[in-house]
Amino acid sequence: MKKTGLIMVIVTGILLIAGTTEFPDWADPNSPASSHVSPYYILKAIDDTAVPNVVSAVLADYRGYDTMFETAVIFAAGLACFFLLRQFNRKRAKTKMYRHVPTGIIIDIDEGGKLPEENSNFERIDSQWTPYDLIIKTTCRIIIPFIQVFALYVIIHGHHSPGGGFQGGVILGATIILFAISHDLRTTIKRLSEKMASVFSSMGVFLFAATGMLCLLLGSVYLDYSALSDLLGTDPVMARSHGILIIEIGVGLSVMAVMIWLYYNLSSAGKHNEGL
Amino acid sequence: MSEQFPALLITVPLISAFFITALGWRSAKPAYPIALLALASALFSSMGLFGEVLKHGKVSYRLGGWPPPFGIEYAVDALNAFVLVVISFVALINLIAAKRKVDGSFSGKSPAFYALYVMFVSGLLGITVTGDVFNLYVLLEITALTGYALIGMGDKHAPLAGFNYLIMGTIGASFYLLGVGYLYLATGSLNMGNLSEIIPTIQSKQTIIFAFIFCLLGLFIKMALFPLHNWLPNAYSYSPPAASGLIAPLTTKVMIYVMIRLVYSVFTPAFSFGHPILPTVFIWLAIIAIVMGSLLALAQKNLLKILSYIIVAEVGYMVGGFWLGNSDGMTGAILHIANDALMTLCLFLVAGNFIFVLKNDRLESFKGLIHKMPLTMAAFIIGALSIIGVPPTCGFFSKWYLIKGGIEAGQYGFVAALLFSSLVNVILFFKIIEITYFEPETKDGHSLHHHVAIPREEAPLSMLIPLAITTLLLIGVGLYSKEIVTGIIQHVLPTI
Amino acid sequence: MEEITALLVSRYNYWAFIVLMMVGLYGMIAKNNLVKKIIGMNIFQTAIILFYVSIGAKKDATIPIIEHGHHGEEVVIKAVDYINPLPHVLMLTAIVVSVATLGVALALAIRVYRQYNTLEENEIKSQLSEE
Amino acid sequence: MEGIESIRPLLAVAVSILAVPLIMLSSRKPNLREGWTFLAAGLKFLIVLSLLPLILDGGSYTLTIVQVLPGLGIKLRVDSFGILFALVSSSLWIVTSAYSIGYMRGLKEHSQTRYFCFFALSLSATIGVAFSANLLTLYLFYEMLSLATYPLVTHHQDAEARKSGRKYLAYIVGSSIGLVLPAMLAIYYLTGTLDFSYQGLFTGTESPLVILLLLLLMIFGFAKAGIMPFHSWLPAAMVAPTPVSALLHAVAVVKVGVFCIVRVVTGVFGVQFLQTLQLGTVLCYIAAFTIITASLIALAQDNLKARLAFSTVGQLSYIVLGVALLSPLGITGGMLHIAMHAFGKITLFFCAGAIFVATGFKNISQLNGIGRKMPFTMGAFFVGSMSVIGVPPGGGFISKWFLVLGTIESDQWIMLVVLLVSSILNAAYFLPIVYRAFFHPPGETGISTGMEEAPSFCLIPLMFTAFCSIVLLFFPQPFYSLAEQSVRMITQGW
Repeated sequence: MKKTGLIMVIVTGILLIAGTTEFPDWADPNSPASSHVSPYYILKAIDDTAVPNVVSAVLADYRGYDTMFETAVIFAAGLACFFLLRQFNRKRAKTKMYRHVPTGIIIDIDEGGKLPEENSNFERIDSQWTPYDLIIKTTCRIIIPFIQVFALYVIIHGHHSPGGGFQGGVILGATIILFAISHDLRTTIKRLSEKMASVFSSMGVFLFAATGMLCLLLGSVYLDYSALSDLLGTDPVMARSHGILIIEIGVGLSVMAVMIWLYYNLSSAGKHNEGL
Repeated sequence: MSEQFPALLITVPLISAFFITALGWRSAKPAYPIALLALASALFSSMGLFGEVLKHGKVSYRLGGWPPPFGIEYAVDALNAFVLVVISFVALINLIAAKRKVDGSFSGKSPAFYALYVMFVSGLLGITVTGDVFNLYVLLEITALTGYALIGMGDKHAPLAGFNYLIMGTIGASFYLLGVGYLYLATGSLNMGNLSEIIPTIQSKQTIIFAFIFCLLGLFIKMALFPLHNWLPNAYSYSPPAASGLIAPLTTKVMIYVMIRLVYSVFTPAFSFGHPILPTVFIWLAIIAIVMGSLLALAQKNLLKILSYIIVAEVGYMVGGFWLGNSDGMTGAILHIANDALMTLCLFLVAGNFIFVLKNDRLESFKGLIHKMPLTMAAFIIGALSIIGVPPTCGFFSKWYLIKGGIEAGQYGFVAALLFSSLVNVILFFKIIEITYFEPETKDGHSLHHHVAIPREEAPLSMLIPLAITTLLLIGVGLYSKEIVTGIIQHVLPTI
Repeated sequence: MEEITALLVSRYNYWAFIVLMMVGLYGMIAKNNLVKKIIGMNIFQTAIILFYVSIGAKKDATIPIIEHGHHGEEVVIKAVDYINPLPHVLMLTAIVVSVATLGVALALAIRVYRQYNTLEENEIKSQLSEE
Repeated sequence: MEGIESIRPLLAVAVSILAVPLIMLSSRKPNLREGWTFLAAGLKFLIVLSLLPLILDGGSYTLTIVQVLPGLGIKLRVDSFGILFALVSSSLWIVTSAYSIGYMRGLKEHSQTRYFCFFALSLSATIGVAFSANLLTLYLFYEMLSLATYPLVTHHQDAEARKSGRKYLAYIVGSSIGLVLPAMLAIYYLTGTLDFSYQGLFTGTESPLVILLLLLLMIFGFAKAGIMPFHSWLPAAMVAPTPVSALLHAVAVVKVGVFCIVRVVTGVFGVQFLQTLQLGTVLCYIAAFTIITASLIALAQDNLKARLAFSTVGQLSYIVLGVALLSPLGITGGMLHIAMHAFGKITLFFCAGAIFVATGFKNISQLNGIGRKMPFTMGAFFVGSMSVIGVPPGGGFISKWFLVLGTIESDQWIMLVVLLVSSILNAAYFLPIVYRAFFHPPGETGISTGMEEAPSFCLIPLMFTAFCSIVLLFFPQPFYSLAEQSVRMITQGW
């Protein structure tokens, strides 16, 4: 396998190198790629959509349809991992473990035994439970809100600076994952259940697709945000700008939720016990 | 309404997937009806679109209202409208038959199955309808990802098969993406119509040729053209029967459609067939695919494996027929997209019924099956005849065009390969029919037929009706081949 | 000689992506461990992303966020001043796709591990041949 | 000359397909089930008969069922040669149905419903072949017949049936897909049409080598005609129940094979075209080889049905030979032989079946003195053999007479010798059976004295066909006029 692999790699490499001989020089402003379609975006983005960040404008409007499927792809990935890995109705462990928080004593309760009320004194744990690290836990608790605010900024300010739904969504998702790493999976799931993550992720894409559908129902074509101008009470150009914001929010919601959903299922192999 | 068909076609199934997922947490029950409705509406839209195209010619739909090449365009002509109808029909029929197979499997995750199912279909529909080469890549990936998940949920070796499919599929899609990159580098455009205008004006073609090679290489991996077929047999035979009836008939066929679309609408036929070596190379690859696919099918002991290798051979039919470059060969290839989708659907539904009743697909467990499941067996025989190419089933007519195209192009190797594979198919299928027909034998080799009556044990009606519809269509489409050829395919063929 | 040097210099971005891509491809084909294959796959996809991004570069140009007057004054926009935004948009999509593929690949790898208790391909093959 | 558009040819084809569901539904009531068979058989015969007058007046019927490819449809056309064959097979179906009832019930065979269903299907395909207007339709019905007869050949579903079934399919389907299909496509590619025309489809500009290749592909591709070396499925297929052997392997299936060859030679290549290329002689030698070899092999067979099978192989090549002579008299002889041999050979198979039903004997060596026990059966056997050998009182005399005249007409003296030698061989493998049956004393095989005939459902049909064989000698109408009319059209061109 190694040898055939090497041969294939070399053959493909030679092919690729042979292919580059007629390429335009690097960073040539007059190359076809930079001179055919893209100048239009640069010159017209503000007039068409009132969005100075051309990448955002192209992403969410000119090629918004790509982006919708991109979001759908990420949603599909979350769904696929859930479908492949999630194990419901697993055999319940015979003994349940509880930890008395103030003292740190761990109690094993056999089947049929009386379970303590779950409150701040007792927490349910798994056999793989490891004690939290106080420094990490505290640091994360402090920085997570700031990261989240930054994430929201990245989403909202995507029109004017690098950023947008994907970037912001990933950062938001990362905060929750950070929380899960610094605490444990069970605690995180208690805050944001898998169901919520799944519903959020479908809602986010739905927001995107439904906005497109709304444009269609308002008499224009799919994803033509200028049709929303009456609804939003603005001129068509600003309507596009607002439309882009709406779908950026949808994308952000969806990406965040899928990241979390993926983490839940991958880190615990679908069992949703302690996991990582 | 009718001018919105291209958008509705794809978005309705897509949106339904979100509903299915969200509602799935409350109850698994609404998933199936929603999926059914979504696919029915997709079928309705594609039929409407088809009618529109036949009446008024090409339909162009600008998503977001942006004119091409700046926005993404849907460009529908008779060819994609036809393929759309095939896809949505196959998906709907298989969904009906899938109900009983899904019930009770996937341990409470059936809504996720249906959601992935409709997303897979909307991806395929999108691939077919789109007029933008990069949009095609995104849709390719959504189809692929949902496909990996559906395949990976099978028993036993399915995860490994799914994993290998994922690796190969990603290589294929990445090569396609690389090809698109080369195209973009050389032309600055991503819109198919725009590309086909620019490409003839470019003086030095080398970058375009490499773009062409990489795009096709990627597609060949995705359509499992021999020797890039390794992922296919395991992936299709280990996947859950509810999914294999969707994936097996459609994926390879849609990839062949994409190849045709790229040649017609992007690289232009004059460029593609003008190359001195490549078409001949492709025909020889196809010949090898046909011969090897047939031979490997002979060595298998499981029905699904046999069918998978037959698909490998059938891919060779279409690739070879298309690259013959004459109108008969191309007609045959395009006709075979529809015919093969139907035949494969029929046989995978049959296999699904067998597995539903017998719980496995090993040939040795098929003994006496003709008495046990006579209706399913009848469908199996008709499907088999179609694959073999016996008139008046539809398989005969596409083979007819393919062979005629081969004779016309002087590619006798291709003609011989087609005949060879037909003969191998005769052996393959009659071997199976023989096993089902001759009852279980006693030790000394005498039959028991006078004594034992084998009880009927048919599959449920919800699986038989879709099968019956498909089987009848095999003959119906065969008899109406002329209408399909003169009404649809002749309009699409380029003049070379 | 000078020509070759000039060629090498003017195209180094392409050599870089080709080398990366081959590393990834080799990993996918030749590595025994499934996770290593997945890593190879990621390198492979990243190489293509690099290729696209380098298509978008322009000499002496800045990021494609248009300078505009906040108070209505006229600003002349020239396309040469901003790099090509389209490849960036496309690659945003491609990155997302590769993340999604990664997720599904890992999920499948976990299922493979459940089935065979190993992620080494040769060990899985020997288990298969024992059957 | 376009014929009259009529639905009747389609009805003739379809009537037995329509009977299939009825037969299936009444599987629990054997009498009703056989009633349907008889009804379908009778109707089919009547429809064919109703087509006859117009054909005899020189007209024809056509019907395009569906246009499947541009310029090429599934098309029926009834002409004199087609109806000749249709008459033979549809009339003999009635007789065989009666015989089947006696045979199948007499032996308490299993799966009788399936048997009658596929029998009906086979007959549809046979008539379809007879009425095909182009090569595509012919091919369609040819394949349908191959598949419909498979369950009949393997009726016993034991190891031997499985072996024979494999051989049957391998030869028949293999040759039709591997040889006929490419030849058909090549012809379509070269000429642009597949509609039969007595002038031939070729323009004469094609290279003779290509024509020869196509001709050989066609001749061997229609393996049902049993031309050596594609004959060995026929003896193998004799594991089938005797009525199947009788109708299908003496009449329908094998005659479809030769019918196809005759059709292709006259309707696709054209007699005059082949004459100018002098390709007839090649065919003659192929046929002659089969005739002599098959007769010699038949001599060595002890199993009665196997001997009949090899006799059939030889006799089929008579028909091919007749056409290959490319002379009017020879073609007349060949066409007539389709009818004459059918009546003769079916009688012989019926007799073999009757003997099996009554005594369980399959081998010739067991038949000592059986003539005393089954005088009617063996009498009919005698008549049948006479017909096949080609001496009066058998009707085979007429066809053989024309064949001999044909060899003289086309100066093929070697073929004349072949015909005569093979007649002697025919006599040599049939007459000893008759002699053994009537004049050998019953040996230790334990045949009791006294009459013990097969059931009357078996006996009456075989008496009837034997009677027909004799009658045909004196009144060869309408077969003779049909054959003559065909030949007239062939020689004049259509």
